[in-house]
Amino acid sequence: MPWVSLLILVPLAAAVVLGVLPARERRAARGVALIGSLATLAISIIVVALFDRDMAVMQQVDHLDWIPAAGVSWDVGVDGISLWLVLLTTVIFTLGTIAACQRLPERRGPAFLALIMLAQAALLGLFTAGDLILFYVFWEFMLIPFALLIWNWGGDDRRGTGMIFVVYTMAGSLLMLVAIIATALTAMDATGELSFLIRDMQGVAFGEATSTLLLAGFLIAFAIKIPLWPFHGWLPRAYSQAPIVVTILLAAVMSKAGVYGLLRIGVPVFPEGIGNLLIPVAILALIGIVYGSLLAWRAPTMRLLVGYSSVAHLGFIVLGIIVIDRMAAQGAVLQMINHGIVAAAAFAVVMMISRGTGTGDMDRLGGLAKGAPRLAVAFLFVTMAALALPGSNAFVGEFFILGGVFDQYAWMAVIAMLGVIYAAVYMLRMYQGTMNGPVRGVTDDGRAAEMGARDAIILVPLILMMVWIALWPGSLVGATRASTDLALAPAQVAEGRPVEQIGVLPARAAMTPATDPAERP
Amino acid sequence: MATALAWIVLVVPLISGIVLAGWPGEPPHAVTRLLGIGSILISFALSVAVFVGLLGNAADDRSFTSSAFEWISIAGTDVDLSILVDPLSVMMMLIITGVGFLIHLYSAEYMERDRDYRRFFASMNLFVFSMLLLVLAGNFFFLIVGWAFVGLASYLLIGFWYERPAAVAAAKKAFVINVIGDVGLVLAAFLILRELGTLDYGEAFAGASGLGANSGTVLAICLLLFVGAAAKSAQVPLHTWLPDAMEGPTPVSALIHAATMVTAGVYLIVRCHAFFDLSWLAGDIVAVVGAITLLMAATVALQQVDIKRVLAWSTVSQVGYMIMAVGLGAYASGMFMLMAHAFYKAALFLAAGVVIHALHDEQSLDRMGGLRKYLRVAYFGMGAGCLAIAGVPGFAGFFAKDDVLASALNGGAIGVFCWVVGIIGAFLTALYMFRLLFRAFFGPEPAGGYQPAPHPSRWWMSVPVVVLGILSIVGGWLQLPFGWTEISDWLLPVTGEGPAIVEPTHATEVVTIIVSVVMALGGIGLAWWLFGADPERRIRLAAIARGPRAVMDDAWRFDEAYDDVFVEPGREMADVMLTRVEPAGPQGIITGTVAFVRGAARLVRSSQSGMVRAYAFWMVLGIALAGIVAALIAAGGS
Amino acid sequence: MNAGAALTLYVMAAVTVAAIVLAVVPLPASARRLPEAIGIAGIVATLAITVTQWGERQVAFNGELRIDRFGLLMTWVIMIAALATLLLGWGEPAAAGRRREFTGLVLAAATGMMLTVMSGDLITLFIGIELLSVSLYILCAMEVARERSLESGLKYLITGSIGTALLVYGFALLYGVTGTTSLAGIATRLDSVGGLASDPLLIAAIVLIVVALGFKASAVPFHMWTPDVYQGAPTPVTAFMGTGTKAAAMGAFLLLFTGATSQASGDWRGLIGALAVATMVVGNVGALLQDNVKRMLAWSSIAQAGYLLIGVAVGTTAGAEALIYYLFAYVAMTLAAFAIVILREREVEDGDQLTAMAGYGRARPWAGVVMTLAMVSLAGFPPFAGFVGKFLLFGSAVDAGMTWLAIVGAVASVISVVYYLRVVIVMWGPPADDRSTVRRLRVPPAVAAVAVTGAVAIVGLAIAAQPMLDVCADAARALIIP
Amino acid sequence: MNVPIEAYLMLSLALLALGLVGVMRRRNPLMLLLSVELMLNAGNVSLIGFSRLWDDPSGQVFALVVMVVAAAEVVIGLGLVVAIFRSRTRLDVDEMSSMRG
Repeated sequence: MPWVSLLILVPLAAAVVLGVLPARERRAARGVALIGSLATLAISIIVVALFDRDMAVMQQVDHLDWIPAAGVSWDVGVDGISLWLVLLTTVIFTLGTIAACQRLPERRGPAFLALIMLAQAALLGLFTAGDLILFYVFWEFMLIPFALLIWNWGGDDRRGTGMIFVVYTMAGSLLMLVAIIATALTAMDATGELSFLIRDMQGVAFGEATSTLLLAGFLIAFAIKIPLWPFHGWLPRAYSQAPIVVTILLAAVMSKAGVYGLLRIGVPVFPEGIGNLLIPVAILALIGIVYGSLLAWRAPTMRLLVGYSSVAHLGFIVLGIIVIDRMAAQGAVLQMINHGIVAAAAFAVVMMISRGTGTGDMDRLGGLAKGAPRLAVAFLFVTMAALALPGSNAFVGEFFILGGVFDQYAWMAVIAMLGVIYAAVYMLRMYQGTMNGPVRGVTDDGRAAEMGARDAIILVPLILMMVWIALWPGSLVGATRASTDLALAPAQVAEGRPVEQIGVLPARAAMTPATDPAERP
Repeated sequence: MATALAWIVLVVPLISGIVLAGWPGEPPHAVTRLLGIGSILISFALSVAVFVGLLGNAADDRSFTSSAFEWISIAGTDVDLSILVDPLSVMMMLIITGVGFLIHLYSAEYMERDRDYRRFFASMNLFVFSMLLLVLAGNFFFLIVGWAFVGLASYLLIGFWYERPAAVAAAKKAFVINVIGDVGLVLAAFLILRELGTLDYGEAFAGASGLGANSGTVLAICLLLFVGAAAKSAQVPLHTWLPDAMEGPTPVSALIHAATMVTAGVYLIVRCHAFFDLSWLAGDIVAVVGAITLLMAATVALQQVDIKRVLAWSTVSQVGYMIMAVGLGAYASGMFMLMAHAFYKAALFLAAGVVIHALHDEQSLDRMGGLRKYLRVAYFGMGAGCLAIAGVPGFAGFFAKDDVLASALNGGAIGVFCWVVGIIGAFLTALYMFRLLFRAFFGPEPAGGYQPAPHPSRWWMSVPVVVLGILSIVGGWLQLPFGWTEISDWLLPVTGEGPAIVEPTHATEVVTIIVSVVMALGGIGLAWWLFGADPERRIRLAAIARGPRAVMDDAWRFDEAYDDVFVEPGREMADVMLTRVEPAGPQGIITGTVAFVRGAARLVRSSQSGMVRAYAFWMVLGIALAGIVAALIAAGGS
Repeated sequence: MNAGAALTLYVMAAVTVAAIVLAVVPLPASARRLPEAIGIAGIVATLAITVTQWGERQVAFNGELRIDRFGLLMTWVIMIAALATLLLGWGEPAAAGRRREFTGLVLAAATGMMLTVMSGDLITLFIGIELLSVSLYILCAMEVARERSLESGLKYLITGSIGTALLVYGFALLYGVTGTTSLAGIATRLDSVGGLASDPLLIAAIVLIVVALGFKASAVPFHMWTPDVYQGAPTPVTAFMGTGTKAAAMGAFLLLFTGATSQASGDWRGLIGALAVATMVVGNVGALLQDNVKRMLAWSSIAQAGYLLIGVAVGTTAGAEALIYYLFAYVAMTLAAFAIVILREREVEDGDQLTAMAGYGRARPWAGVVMTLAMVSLAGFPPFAGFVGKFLLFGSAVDAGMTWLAIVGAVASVISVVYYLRVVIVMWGPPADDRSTVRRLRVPPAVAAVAVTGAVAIVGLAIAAQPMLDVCADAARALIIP
Repeated sequence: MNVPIEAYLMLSLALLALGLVGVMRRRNPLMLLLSVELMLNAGNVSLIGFSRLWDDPSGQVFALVVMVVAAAEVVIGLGLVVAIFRSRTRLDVDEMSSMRG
């Protein structure tokens, strides 16, 4: 069975069915959405089960020519880098769908669910695409459902927010489209064949100057999507204005698109260019870590706090990828998953508090632990994971990211540690500010915010996943090792790293004759 | 066998903690007690079994590692979930579970009236688990995990009464400073990982000598480890969280912030002595920091009126002694003092808890006096503790402190300096401790008497106080001057014998004993003169040295300095970022572009005048432009 | 002389004449749809003929007309536009009294367009362009009772005439340089006389032709008439101008540049590239603040002309192939959008205002979906036809070493997102005021058919891009005269 | 009589310029139409000139076609002018600007 293709087509089909349902068929819509998301989840579990952990290249590949004349194809598969992201996506979307079904918007509920399904299809496509154009297709397409969700069900400033979200992101990605085309055409000069398959481009020696230029084109798109400081302008708006369920999806899953692209395309396809952009990108990531932390410390609302903290956390992941170190990169892959789980849980908590108290304003809340002890415990879990307490899942990723970074550039790790300290400050501010101290902002001690069974369905699986990863991260890392090593190896060679640091020797990179762009007519 | 038992010791408190935390609703107190206290008792019993088991082995056959599973394997580095059972960790296990059990027992009564009884025991069990993990961990990764988990437990228990803003703030402060320590530890681990390629204790310590004695790398590793140790053990300048931590319930203060967690820094340095042995400079820095801390904290303790704060500063000071000792290389002495301190400081805290409990949460010495006739048990515990901590001969503190100081005198020039500081500290210790004793238990009752009368404790609280009081006396007999060195012998397989190890000799023992006894008795005498004999005298003398005393009262104003230097500027910087940089920079990119494009759009619109003649004009202009472009291209092309 | 090759022309001419004749003779009420019926039949017949003619090039009238894959495929675009226009005008209230003229004029313009793209000679090309222009002048002003319609017509006429004059002058100069009006002859002459490149007279000819065709295609800075004329003209006519005229103008561009004067491409690539850049930027920026959907679509058509011009500027068959593909996509998107505007116009007063669209997606979800598809595809979102087209155009630019064109195109596309998606937001947003109470008109099936077909094409062209591209590639290759 | 090609070109250029200036300067729609006629005839002059230069009849054919077209345009133009300005007293194209921006 073409499981990976089904992974994309099933939610797409669910979206179509939901799209044609009349607005009043709320019950049917819930059923379709739940079945759709659970089916997708089941397929993703099958994909994980069929996964061969020792294989570095894309596996379970479904290939179908789309526009052969232009070298474009439907090419999807999974490898160690994408495997867990796929599972993360299906899990988070399942939980998000459940949350959405619990409190379906009064207006046009089926459409809301349809768009969520559409977004899921797009993200799954993004994480499995093996063809650059297909990657781009999903990269852009996902904006539509997200934007429509913001526009139709968002906060007071939804119009401007959605527009900025879309336009800002597109500003980067359309340039990426040009870079994609240029990459394929340049590669064609070397290989004699027009193809947008990522695996065909890996191992093509572009020459340092060309490689740097092309990578820069991609990086603009990635930087905005990640977002890397100072391109995060859209994030606080979008996270604040989107319906909270959508914010969960944005923060948990969509925010991985940029870093995923960096590791899937940026590093392996342009190994020669990385060296020139390594330090600038790392510095932006470091600034983002400190800056995001500072802003999170003083952010007025919970959503902004978690949003800015995401800027900081993604800074760590970028750092882990860009320093071209096996340990850091595997830590980064793990951290993508961790951040997804933790951000989803954090926003789920924000959702519960905001709903129970009617506000997300930090200054107007306090002492909710009295009426909501169970939520307090869950929130504590989330807080500790978010601030990467040693022993939490997030710490595992952070430790190995920074360990690897320390290996290559010790000063970066030391600066990044500032973010670790600040994380404690701002996350405790959020936890204590809402849960502890004298009761504020509510008349019922916060009982309305207490985690009921319906909330637990969403939060408890997330917490269980955190515990699982904290207890046995090896179970995840074991599957990511081969692919990450393969992705990194050419860049490590290009950077002249010691041989013992390199996991696999990139045979193709060594063999493909380098064509100097200057020599080409 | 030993390791299997140790795994059980480790896991039992965790399981009971999870069961308690996950119990739906509030279980009956009996259930909570059974789980909360029983689990620690089991752990203690099994720890004793492990200890006995090791005793049966030869001295060089007392170290076992056990790995549960390969936790992660990443980029050539394997980290197992493993434990290390050796004399050092067993000693710590005994202290943790033994003292821990007594304090749990005590808590059963102390926390009885609190509505969050279950939460308290769940957190306490979590703490015991974390502390055991810290001492049992077989590699640096899980050391860090345990290290952070005790910080978390400490956070939870300091902020146990979460409605109180002061408790919440204290908890946060403790947590954040401990994170700074964690960062030090993590960086040390990175350095070890980079230089030695492993996080495993055995491999790392074995490879340490390969880094070269006194090399910069070793120094960096040691100092980074010490950052972690200093934060956890409240050493200057990272000590400010500990006094505030007294916002937590008293049993918490006794267990976490006196007996066990705060001494983790001492444990860490002993555990990593392989590195410290290689760098005399690192050791000296550690010793000097310890010395400064002990003296500074002792002066602050003199001025406190809150009974728990006196004890807190006393703890800072006493841990300073231990850090000083291990810094100088007197590892066994440091560990000995760690153990003795656990007994007498726990006794002191629990006795103070009895007082506080009896006086309905009154903690100020100004509202106490003449309590000895109401609270006999507390009086016994407090008295024994004071005698021990002051270093009165025969009591645990005497032998421990003497051991430390006598070793210091063998530690070179820095050692002599430390010895002098330690002796002064001993005098101050006796003074402030007996100040507390005399003001609380002697003299007149506070104006208006006690309303209602202080009620004595029941057996739950009394038994631990008495047991710990007795241990404060006999606990020190394990290691006596002139040759009876049970502790040193026990730890010998861990610390080894090397040039860096410092031990007392007969000569130093003699000098130290004489001087320190004089100092201790002098301190007690002065305390009696000032606070015991005539309660009015201290009021008459209140004007003396007002300025320096105010500084001491403010704890040398570290908090204020940190606020001025780190917290406030940081907050201001963050505010500037939020209100100025963010709107101008990242948001400015957006608003600026929007404004620019909008302006361009207006321009385009205004050029679209609707008049057909203007359109013709633009067309002509366009022709001209096209002509120029074409001409330029032709010129450029040819 | 192969008169059979020109069969399509005969058919179209015949139905045009028939429609016009029927417009002046009195008809019984039962036959009032006769002109449209004849027109549609003629168009369908033309399409059928083109399918049978698909193959190697044939010439008619001594090469004045060349029937090749390029001309045939472009005829498809044009006939689809004409057919859609007739359907959109079906039952148009504004044209109520003049439906018969409407049909005849649309057919005449379509014939002109067909003549343009099939022409093998400057004169035929000119006649074609003028036939379509003159017909459209009248079509624009057809609602004589409405002053804006008249204003639109006259503005178009005056500016259009200037364009015509420049075209004539440019053709004259080109004729002067090469000594022939035959496109094939021009190509051969330029090929054999290498020294002609960068001849000032040739450059002047190129400049004037670029300007004149730029005018027809609404390229900046010759676009000024477009918003006014589009807004004032009856909406079906606007749709026809936006699609058919654009196709014909682009066909003329390809014939004259990529085809006839490719030897002198060094002289015009940069010029047309500059034109494309200006058009993309100004067109998109100009559309930003428009509150009238028709006017917005007018600006959008300017911007789209900019993207299309990339395909000319690169001067390669790959560019032509991309351009032709994008033309199909563009026609589908534009027609779908205009169909929805027409639907709305028939329901409310000032239905072409953006505010009239408020909440329309909720009232008629299918219309909302169609409009959303059209807008999203026009904005270049994947995986729709608009994206594939842009991808191909940018690709041809990069391939031809004109990456800067692709970059400007990318930046301009970003701007375009704002105004395209604004329509989407408004449509799915809350109804603006009482106007939102839709006068629930029975949806005219003809209009709905155009809308839905357009939407299907937007998706279908993307999915079945490969077969479509094969056809486009054949057409593009036919441009090169062996 | 042998008129050099330059003369044709000068004349046609002058006519073209005249027409362009007229289009930009005159407000009367009739004058505008006349200016356009001038420009078209400028094209015709060069067509004829080049036709003579190359001794090729197609230029002249082209000119004839242009004349037809010019006539058609003027007819339509006049019709529109009449329709628009029927209700107005001033013949000023600048008043014809209800749509702008």
